[in-house]
This record gives sequence, structure tokens and C-alpha cells, in this order.
Amino acid sequence: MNIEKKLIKPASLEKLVILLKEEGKQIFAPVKKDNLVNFAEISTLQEMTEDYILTVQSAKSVAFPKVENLFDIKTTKESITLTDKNLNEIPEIVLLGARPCDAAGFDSLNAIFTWDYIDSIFVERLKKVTIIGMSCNKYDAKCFCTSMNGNPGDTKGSDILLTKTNDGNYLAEIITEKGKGIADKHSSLFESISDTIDKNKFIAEVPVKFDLKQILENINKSFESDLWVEQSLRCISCGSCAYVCPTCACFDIQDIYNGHEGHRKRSWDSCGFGLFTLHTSGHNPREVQSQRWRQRVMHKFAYMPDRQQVVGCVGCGRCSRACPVDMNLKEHLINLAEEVVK
Amino acid sequence: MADFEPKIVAFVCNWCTYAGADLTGTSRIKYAPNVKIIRFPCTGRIDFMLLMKSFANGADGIIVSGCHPNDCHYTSGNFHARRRWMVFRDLAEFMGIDVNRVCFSWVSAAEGAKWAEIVNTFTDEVRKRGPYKEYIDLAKMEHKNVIL
Amino acid sequence: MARIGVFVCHCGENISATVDCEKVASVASGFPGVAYSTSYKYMCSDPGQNLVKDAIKEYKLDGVVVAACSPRMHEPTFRRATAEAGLNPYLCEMANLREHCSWVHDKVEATTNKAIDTVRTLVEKVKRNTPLHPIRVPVTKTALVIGGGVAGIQAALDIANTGHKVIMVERDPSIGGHMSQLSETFPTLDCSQCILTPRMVEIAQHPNITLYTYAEIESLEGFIGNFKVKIRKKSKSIDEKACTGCGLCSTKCPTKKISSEFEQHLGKRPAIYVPFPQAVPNKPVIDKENCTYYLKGKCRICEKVCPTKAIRFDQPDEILEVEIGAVVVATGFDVKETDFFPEYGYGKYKDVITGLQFERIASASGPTQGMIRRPSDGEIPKTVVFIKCAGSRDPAKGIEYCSKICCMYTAKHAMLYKHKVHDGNAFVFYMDIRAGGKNYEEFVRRAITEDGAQYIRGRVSKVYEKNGKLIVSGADTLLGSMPVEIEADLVVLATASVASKGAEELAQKLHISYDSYKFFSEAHPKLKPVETNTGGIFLAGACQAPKDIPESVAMASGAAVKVAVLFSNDELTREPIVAEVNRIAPPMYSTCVGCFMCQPVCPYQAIEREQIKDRSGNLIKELARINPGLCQGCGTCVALCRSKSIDLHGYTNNQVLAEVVALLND
Amino acid sequence: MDSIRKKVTELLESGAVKVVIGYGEGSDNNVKAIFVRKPQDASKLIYDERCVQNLAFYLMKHEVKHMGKRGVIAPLSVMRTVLQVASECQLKEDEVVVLGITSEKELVEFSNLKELETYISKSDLSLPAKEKEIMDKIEAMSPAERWQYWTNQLSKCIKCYACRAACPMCYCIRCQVECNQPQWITAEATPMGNVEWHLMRAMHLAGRCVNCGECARSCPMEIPINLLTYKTVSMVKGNFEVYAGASSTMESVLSSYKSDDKENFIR
Repeated sequence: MNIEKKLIKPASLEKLVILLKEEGKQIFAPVKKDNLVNFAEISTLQEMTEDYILTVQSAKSVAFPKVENLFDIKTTKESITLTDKNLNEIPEIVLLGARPCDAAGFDSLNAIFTWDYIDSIFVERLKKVTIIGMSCNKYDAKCFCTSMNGNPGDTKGSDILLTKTNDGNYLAEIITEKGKGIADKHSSLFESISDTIDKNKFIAEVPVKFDLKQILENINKSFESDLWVEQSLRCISCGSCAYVCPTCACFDIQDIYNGHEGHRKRSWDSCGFGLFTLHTSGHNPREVQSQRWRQRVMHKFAYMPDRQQVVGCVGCGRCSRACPVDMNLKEHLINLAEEVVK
Repeated sequence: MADFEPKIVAFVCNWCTYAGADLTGTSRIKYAPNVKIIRFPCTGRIDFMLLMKSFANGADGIIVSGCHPNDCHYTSGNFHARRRWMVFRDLAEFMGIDVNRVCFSWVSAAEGAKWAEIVNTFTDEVRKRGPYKEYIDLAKMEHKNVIL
Repeated sequence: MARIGVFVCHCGENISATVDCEKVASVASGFPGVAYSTSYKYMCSDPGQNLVKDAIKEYKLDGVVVAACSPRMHEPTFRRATAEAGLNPYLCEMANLREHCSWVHDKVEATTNKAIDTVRTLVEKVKRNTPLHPIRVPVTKTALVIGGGVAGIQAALDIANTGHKVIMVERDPSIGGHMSQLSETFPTLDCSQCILTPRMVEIAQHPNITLYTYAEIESLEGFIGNFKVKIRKKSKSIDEKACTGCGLCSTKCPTKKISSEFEQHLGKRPAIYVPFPQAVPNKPVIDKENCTYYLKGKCRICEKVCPTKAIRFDQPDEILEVEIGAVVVATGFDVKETDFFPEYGYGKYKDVITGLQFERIASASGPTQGMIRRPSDGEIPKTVVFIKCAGSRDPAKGIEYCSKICCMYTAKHAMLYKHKVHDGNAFVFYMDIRAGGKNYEEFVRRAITEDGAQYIRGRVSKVYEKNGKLIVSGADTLLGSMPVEIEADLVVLATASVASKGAEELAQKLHISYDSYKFFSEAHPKLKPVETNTGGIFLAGACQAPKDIPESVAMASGAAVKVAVLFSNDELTREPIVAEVNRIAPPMYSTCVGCFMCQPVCPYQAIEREQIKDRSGNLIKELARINPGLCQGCGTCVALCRSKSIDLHGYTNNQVLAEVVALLND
Repeated sequence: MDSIRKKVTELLESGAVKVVIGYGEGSDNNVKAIFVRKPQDASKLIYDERCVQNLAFYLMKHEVKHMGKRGVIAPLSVMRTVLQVASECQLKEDEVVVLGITSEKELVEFSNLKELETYISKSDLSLPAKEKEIMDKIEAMSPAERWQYWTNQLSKCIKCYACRAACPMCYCIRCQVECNQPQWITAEATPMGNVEWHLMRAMHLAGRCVNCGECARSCPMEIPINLLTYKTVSMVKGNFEVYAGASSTMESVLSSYKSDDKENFIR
């Protein structure tokens, strides 16, 4: 589908939010609370903030929530009944204000959840998400999307991408059928705009920090490198990087059951946790943090490209922002590249 | 609210309060049926998490009771328990948990009447406070998919 | 799915009068995991128990809930029945529908509902029960008796006569205790030493008894049947084997003016001494604090005169380590003295003395050879005032209890005094006369009516000296609190009996509990008066509370029987309700991280440090281990453990949390 | 700073320690923990007001532990942590050299933990004024407001366990929150589970927290969870007259008792 360019004025966007909500969709957008900007459900556009580079947490939970009820369990005297999640209950969600890197992240997640096993709940959730992204006009030192083949105005992953122009209006790029559906349905809000408008004028220029190709080619050779140990010495094995990451998909499954009824639940987990790979036998194949750090990086930069033909990183830099001990992924990747060259 | 009957769970030690409650029975002293007892060997065995789980499972009030100081069957379990309760109460109060819904008491094996009195007084108190709605509401609240 | 049987008992009408037992049984039959549910009129009767046993077999039950009376009543009954049906007894739990339900609630729906909730709770618990097996520990059949007073002597002889070995440890140079200091005993007025000394000799000669005098307990470790005691034998500075007890050393010792403890400081003794002539063992010790040689490095006269060369100035303290199976604590009491009674002038006036000092004055072997002479000038006092409850029953003095023996010994003192000083006046100030005991009341009555002791009901406010007389100023409450002043020549205070010096330290060494007065605590005030809360440690005599001689002796025999019962088996079986630290496969070994914060909370020192080493002996990990022989199952460590690495069999985290959830979710 | 670098060089040259854990320049004006193993790398050490991480955590980290004897650059919180973890058998006296940093940024050396204890006994261990002020505000609220405040704050928690990972006292290899037999606390972040988890963590730190604030600093959701453990700090100080991390031999407050502990809340 060809990208169609339209113009949407703030007042129209405001109206769009109300109309979409009236259609029964949940609208999630960046909201500022206690000085933190995160996605939250909004009813009006006023609740949304534009004062953010990135939300603290990624937008992934619209399709891969922190906790997912996989099925319900009910025990009676005679039997145990399992009831699968009713996919029809999954709401339609409009994700407004997602950055291009957020939008790109769903590609990686989708690759994992539809690889050897098709995760129907994830697929259904993602199907019902419409992403109205918003290009970045600011960036910070942790951003490295351009090194990851992305850019602050990338349309990949978004259904509609908004770019704020000088006059306060938004350039709306209608990217997918889903996006077109909305634009067509509310065509009065989408005005036409000259095709020649140069979007790049309105987006941030994020410098390229390393050569991704070089890293992808060489990383497999680094498995035995001492650098993993050296880099991870200061890592404290918390899960904050994984929990804010738009592409991390590790999860844990637990039964919450009171003897009569309960649920099997899936919740986020992190490969950085010491107990993540602990076997019942007591053996732990990734016993120390350097192995877990290597796993995290290699999973994203070696195993995923290998298996799912997609890199498990979008360069949003959230992990580095969240890390309490300055584990800067970008720097570590640069060092790795240098090491491999040596 | 008039017909609200609180659910109260009592954690008691085997040697003093459980025996004291037995004596209440043998003495045929009546008390409110709202309180249901779970037996422990000693108050020292009672984990503060059990109090939290009781509220989360719908208790409106909790009684924790054991031997008077120096009477512990195991000499010091109640002393250790008392310290934990001190810290727990303080912290819970700081978090806005309604500590008035937890009744700590010493009831000896000889204090059958005291047990009945504690149960009745406390049941009345909790009845007046009403259901512990704030807590149950929180327990029932699903985590929003995307949170603030 | 579990196969639980629920057995609801009507208890005649005790339960069914207010609880709808049929309904409880029928609702329970619908609980998940309940394979069989029924109710019966008397579940504890033979037919009732058979019903349980038959159902276990017929329905292949793997857990039993008996909903009946208190488990404190019939848990053993039903666990036995369960075992007889071939199921592990610890898979049986009781729901208390009688004491905690039917007897305390009216016949309303809520009562039956509570019964149902209780049953559901226990069903969820028993689903998580695991088979437990009694813990067997061997028994070392040697008893330790601490204290060589009359109680210790009695206990030691009784145990020794059952054929078991006894080790007796006495802190003083001689056994005999306070009883050896007494003149005559109430209510028979027989001579104290005459009845005691044969027993003391028997201790020394009994083949089953090893006696260590001048010795103290250093530490006690282990558990019932398996204690290890360290005994410090203080240096006596003599070779006991060589010494014949001839007494020449004492006679020749130049330091003779040391205040005698045995004589309650009314007499003197030399630095090398036996406390009293009938002492057992009758061999001296050197009092290092007063011996010239130890103080100044010169003298050694005793060494020169000793015919068997038995003096050993360089003898060190000796620490013995002995394995024992049971302990009888018989450390007795002390009397309150010193400046505790400033208003009575004790310590200020020489003629204000304690009852125990009066015993020495009245004793034929005492400093006055049994003549009643007062300490100040040796004159025979013509007026003696006895003040009872000196300290006892006096909250203001911090002693609220009654010392129990003073009423009797004061009557005896008045009587002895009148027998010896016929024209003397004996006044007794008292609060109440407590003379419960065989022939006791008659004895007191005799002191008043036959011997003319003058009893005045009231308290003495002050004793002061005026013109060489002690003025005892008090009130007679029977005469409307009329002030009374008596000019006395001697004042005897029936001072409070208090815990023996060092009782607190000893209790801590033995890990037994004590009350706020430092008297040792019995396990149960009615039913376990000689047991302590620590298995295998028993109490005898006044270390538990003030007692007279017959009571102490009776208690000592009681303690001896408890020891004999313990020693009647080669092995002990113990309830398997004990805590355990989890173990998992290497390289973790356990989720325990070895912070050992659980160690100090264990009242029984049951938590040990276990080192896990690799083949070359390098330490891999240190973690906690609970000695099942020592653990009594209180679970204090379980609640404390942050990583939940400790659990308590019978009350596991899994069980108790399931109970909470089941109780609150119908 | 020079004296610190000089001392570190000496220690490494003489082989007295195998590694010194200290602060170094990180990315984007951040400070990061560095592990100096060569004398010449001592020059990378820095110390300024950005150096707040509680480095004592690394003393017990598997990889660092296996390097051998460790030196650590130790501002007050690190010094206290060393004593506290030593009292909990997680660190032996001969495994560590504490390079203390005074509030004037001066080096202070200790030849043993006893000396460190003496230094600590003269230091101000009280809670930071800023947090105390917030705590006072919370305490002044009504119970309902406090409940509102905390449920609101804690609902942000995503259970990434950064607080636990950063806390040097949270050295358990399996936390109670990870027990699933029984499952005390739901594995996922739920409003209730979050309250339970943070209350439990604070209870487990009662009498042990040295108020370094590492938990709150590491929280990506910026929840002031340190206030909960700080509450236990002030409670323990108020009732039992002790601060954690003052001695390597003291018995923990919750492992001990006094027969006359306060019991006016017990009926």
C-alpha cells in the first residue's frame, strides 16, 4: 500500500480521540504522572502529554501485557474444568503517540510469538491494536534507533504516523489498511496536504553510532569472549532492562489456585534473573551473570536474526535509561564490535 | 450495614489461647460465631504474611493470640512474635493498612472468659468499622494492561 | 485428586444440639477431594473409631478429618485409629466443632456455617499433610543432679537406687544445703542434722553416685536423653585422694578470723576449712581469697603440717565433660539479707538477725552451742521479737509472693526460744498465720497456747535503738491499729526466701525458663510441676518456689521418678513436629543462604551450622541444619526465615496458607 | 582523591587485595562501578557527589567474590553495609579491605572491622532529612490518605525486582516472593501483590536496612520504596535503640527480644 499523506489539526485529533472512544476502542497515550511519562488510557486528548522523548515503559503491554490470563481453572468434586481465554473479550486498542521505535518493536515480539508456536492470544491482541505513532522531534544520548536501521520518522510498524509540523498541525501518514480504515471513516478530520512536504525538517537527527551489519556478522564469534564477564561485572541482575524493553518477550507461567478455582497466568520475566533458568534438579545452565548478560545480548543480536530474521532491538535505549548501574547497551555493543575486529 | 457480619480469622497458639478457647467451650461461655480459629504451635510460628493473606482473602478482622509473656510453652516464641508484631503494626500503619482490624492479645489456658470477651469486643469493633472494602477492592483489582 | 474422609461427630447432643451435623457432613461430601463423608453419634466410641478405620480401608482414604471435639482431647485417639487402619497417623486432623463451636454458639445457621468452614479448612490442610514418622533418639542413662541440698540428695538417692548412675554437683565445699544449717525442724522438732547427715553419707558411699563438690555447671548442651555437661571443678588446693580429713591443717592455719558462711557470719573459720564438722566430703578446701599464701605468697603452714602431703597450691580448676541423659535441678533458695531492710536496722544493729541466723544460734552445733545468746554481747535476750513477712508479700519491696515457710519456722523459733529461756518473752508480729500442712496448725497453736508466744497481728514500721534496747515500733490491727512498742533484746526477721544466687545464669546455661523472681518455671503449674519446658530437665525443691522440707523431698522423689521413667527405655520416640531446612540438589544445596539469623531465636539451640565441602575439603557453602532431636517444633525460626527455607512439619507454610485461604473462601 | 588512588595502587601492588571496587566515569555523565585489578588502573577511580551507589553489593557477587580479597571504596552506607552483612555471615573480616570515605571525602583506613565499628559509632546514622520530611508528611496523613498514597505509588511497580537486586541486604538466592509452594505473592505485578511484596520486603529489612536508598534509586518507575524500609529504620531506632550496620557481631533486632518490649497494643 502506498503511503498517503494527510493533514490533521490538533482540534481534529482531539475529535478523533473522542470518536474512536465512542466506537468502543480504548485509547492509550503517553500521560505524565509523578513526573513519569507512561502509556495510560485516556478519554480526551488533553490527558496526553507531548513532553516526552520516550515513555519509561515501552508500549508492548498492549499486546503482551504484564500478566495474561491463559485459562481459568475450576475444580468441582467430580472434575477439573479448564476454560480458555475468550479472545472476543480482547478490546480494540488505539495506541496513540507511540514512537517509531515502539512501533517497530512489535515486529520483534510478533516474530517470537508466531515463530514455532502461534500464540493466539498475542496474535489476537496485536490484531486489535491500531498504532497512531508520532515521530520524534527530540532525542537523547541513549537513543540509537538510527544505528538499528530505524529512524525518528520511520513509518515501519505504525498504522498512521503523525509528525508535528511547524504550524502545530500534524502530518498524518496513512500507512496500512488499518490506518486507512480510520482515515476513511473519519475523513472529515483528515485534510489533504501537499505531497511535497518534507517530513525530515520536523524530525530529530539521531547520529549513527555503530555499524549494525558488522555486529550482526561478528557477534557469533564473541561467544567465548572475556568481554561478557568484564561488561557484566557491575550488572546486578535486576530485570529493569527487560521490563522496559519493547522487544523482550520472556515470560513465566504460574497457576494461581485456591483449591477450588484459579487461573493459569503468564507474566513477564527476565533472562537476567538468576532463577530464570534454574532447573528443578538444582542445575542452572546460566549460573552466573556474565552468561545471562551474554544471553540477553546474543538473543537479540544473534539468535533472533538467525531464527526469526529480525533483530531483537530497536535502539530505543530504554534499557540504558532504566539501568541503575549504567549498563549502556550502545557502548557495550560498540566495545563488542571493536573486540571482534581485534 | 446493619446486617453486616464480619469475617474474622484467629491465629492462636496451641498451648495457651487454643486451650483457653477450649476452656471457653467447656465453660459454655457464648461468643460471636464470626471468629474462626487456625491452630499454630506457637505465636512465634505466625508469619506476618498470613495476616496480609487473610485480608487479601476477605478477612475483615484478624485476632492473633498466644501465651502471656514468660508463659510461652517454648519459653520465648511469644517474645519474638511480639517484636515482629511491633514492626509489622508500625509498617502497616505507615502504609495505611487498618491496623485496628488486627487484635493482638495474650489469652492463657485459664482465661476462657477472656477469650470470649476478646472475641465479642473485637467482633463488635470490626462490625462497626464495616467490611474492609478498601483492601478487598485492591485484591480484586486486575492490573491494568498499561499502567501509569 | 485427594481422597479425604470427613467424620462428623454429634458427641451425643453436645455438638448436634447447635450444629446441624448431617448438613456439615453432606456439604463436606461436596468439597473437592472429599471421597467419603459421614456423621455419627459418638465418633470416639469403639464403633465410631471402627467406622473411621473401615472407611479408610473401604474408600482408600489418604487423609482423615474428624470433626468432633478439641484436638487437645482426642487427637491421639483418632491418630491411633488412623494408624491402625494402615494410614500414617499424621494424615489425620481434627476440626474442633465442640469447644470452639457448638458449646460457644447458639443454635443458629451461622453456627453450622462456622462448622462447615472449619471442616473445609481442615480438609484443605490435610490434603497437604505428609506422612511423618516419630523421631527416635537413644538415651544416656546417667542423671545429673545440680545441688546437694535435701532435694538434690533425695533425688540422687532415689535415682541411684533404681540402678542408674548419678552425678551430683554441689557449688559449696560440702553437700547438705540449708537443711544442714537448721537446728530443729517443724512440726516434729527433730534435729535437722540428725536426720540429714545419714543421707549425706549415703550419697558419698553410694556406688552409683559420683559427687563433685566445690564444682559448678559450665555449660549444658544437647537434648533429652543426650545432654553433654561441662562441669567446672574449682580448685580445692588439696589432693582429695591423699587427704584423710584429719583436720590438722585447719587447726594450724594462722588465718582463723574469716566469717563463716555456714554459721551465717555469726562464727569464724580458718582459710583452709571444712564448713561444718559433719560435712560430706569431710575434706578441707583452701579459701584463696583469704589464704595468706595466695594473698602474699608466704605461709604454706598447712603444707608443712599435712601428714599426707595433700596440699596442692598450684592445682588448677578442672573442666569435666560428661554425657548424661537427664538433669534434676535442685539449687534451692537463699534468704534476703543485707540492706534490704533499712527500717528494721538489719546490718546496723548486731542484734537484728535473720531467721537463718537464729537457726544457727539455736543449733547445738552452732556458734553458741545451742544457747540463745545474742550476737552483740553474748547476753541471753529476755525479750525477742520475731517479725514475719520481712520482705515477703510486700509489693513495695518487690516481692509479692509468700515465702511459705516463715510462719512455721517462726513458730518453731518462738517455741525453741521459750524452751531454752523459760522467763523470756517471745513476741511475733504477723500478717496472717499460714499453717496449711499436716500437724502445722496444731504446731503453731502449741507455740501460742503451751509455750506462750505472744502473737501480734500487725506490721512493724521501724526498729531503732534506744538506751541499749531495740525498740520495735508497730501496730496491733486487732486492737484497732493501736500502736505497739516493744523493747527488745533481739529481733529476728523472717526474711523472704528468694531464688538462689546465680539462678538466672544457671537457667540460661540450662536453657530453662524462670519467672520474674528468678525461680525456675515448671512446665505446667498443675500437671507438670516437676518438669521444665526443656525435655529431660526436671526441678526439685525450692529452686522452683519457696518450699519446706517435706515438699522438697516429695518433689525430689517426683523428679527422680520422671528420670527413672525416661531411663526405662533405651530409645525415646518424639513427635515428628519439627522444623527442617530444605535441601535441594547441588550447586545450591538449599535455598538457605546461611545468614544464621534463625540461630538466636531457637530456644533449644537446635539450629546448627552445616558446612558443605567439596571432595578436597574446600568449603562450598555453610547453611543451617536443625537437629531433630533438639527441635521442639515451635516454628519461630520458620516465620523468621526470609527465604522460607525452613518449614515446620505438621504446620508447613503450604498447610497454613491453604487453611487461611480455605477458611475465608466458601 | 590522590590519597585514595595511592592507597589502591599500594594495595594492588602488594597483592593485599586482588580487586578494588570503586566508582569510575560512566556513560553520559553517569558514574559506574569499576573493578580495579591493575595498579595502573587506579587512576580511573573517581569520587564525587554522583558516587552514591552502594558498592557493598559487589563484595558478595559471585564473579567478584571469586577474584579473591576485595577492597571497596566505602562511603558511610557501604561501611555500614559491610558491618551488617558481616553480622549476617555473608562476608568474613579477612575477605575485605574497607577504604572508608569520610563526609569530607577523605580516605579513612581500618585495619579491622572493630576499628570500623568505632568509626561508625561516631557517625551520624540517622535518616536523610529529605526523606524524613516526606515520611513526616505521610505520617501526618489520615490512614485513608496513606492507603491511597501507597496503593497509588505501588501500583506503578512492574516487579522488575531492581530494588531487590540493588539492595546488598537482599542476598537470598531465592526470595520469598519467588516461592510457589505455597505461592505467597502472585508472580505478576498486581495492585495487591505489589503491596504485599513491598511490605514483605520492608519487613525482611527491618533492623537490617542501612538506609542507603539504593532500592529507590534503582527503581525504573521512581517509586519511593526506600521510605518503607526507612520507616522500619526509625521504628527500630525508636523502640530498640539501634541502627543496623553498626556492628559486625550484633544480633538482629528481629532475632532477639527483651522481656519488657513494648506491648501496649496487646490486649
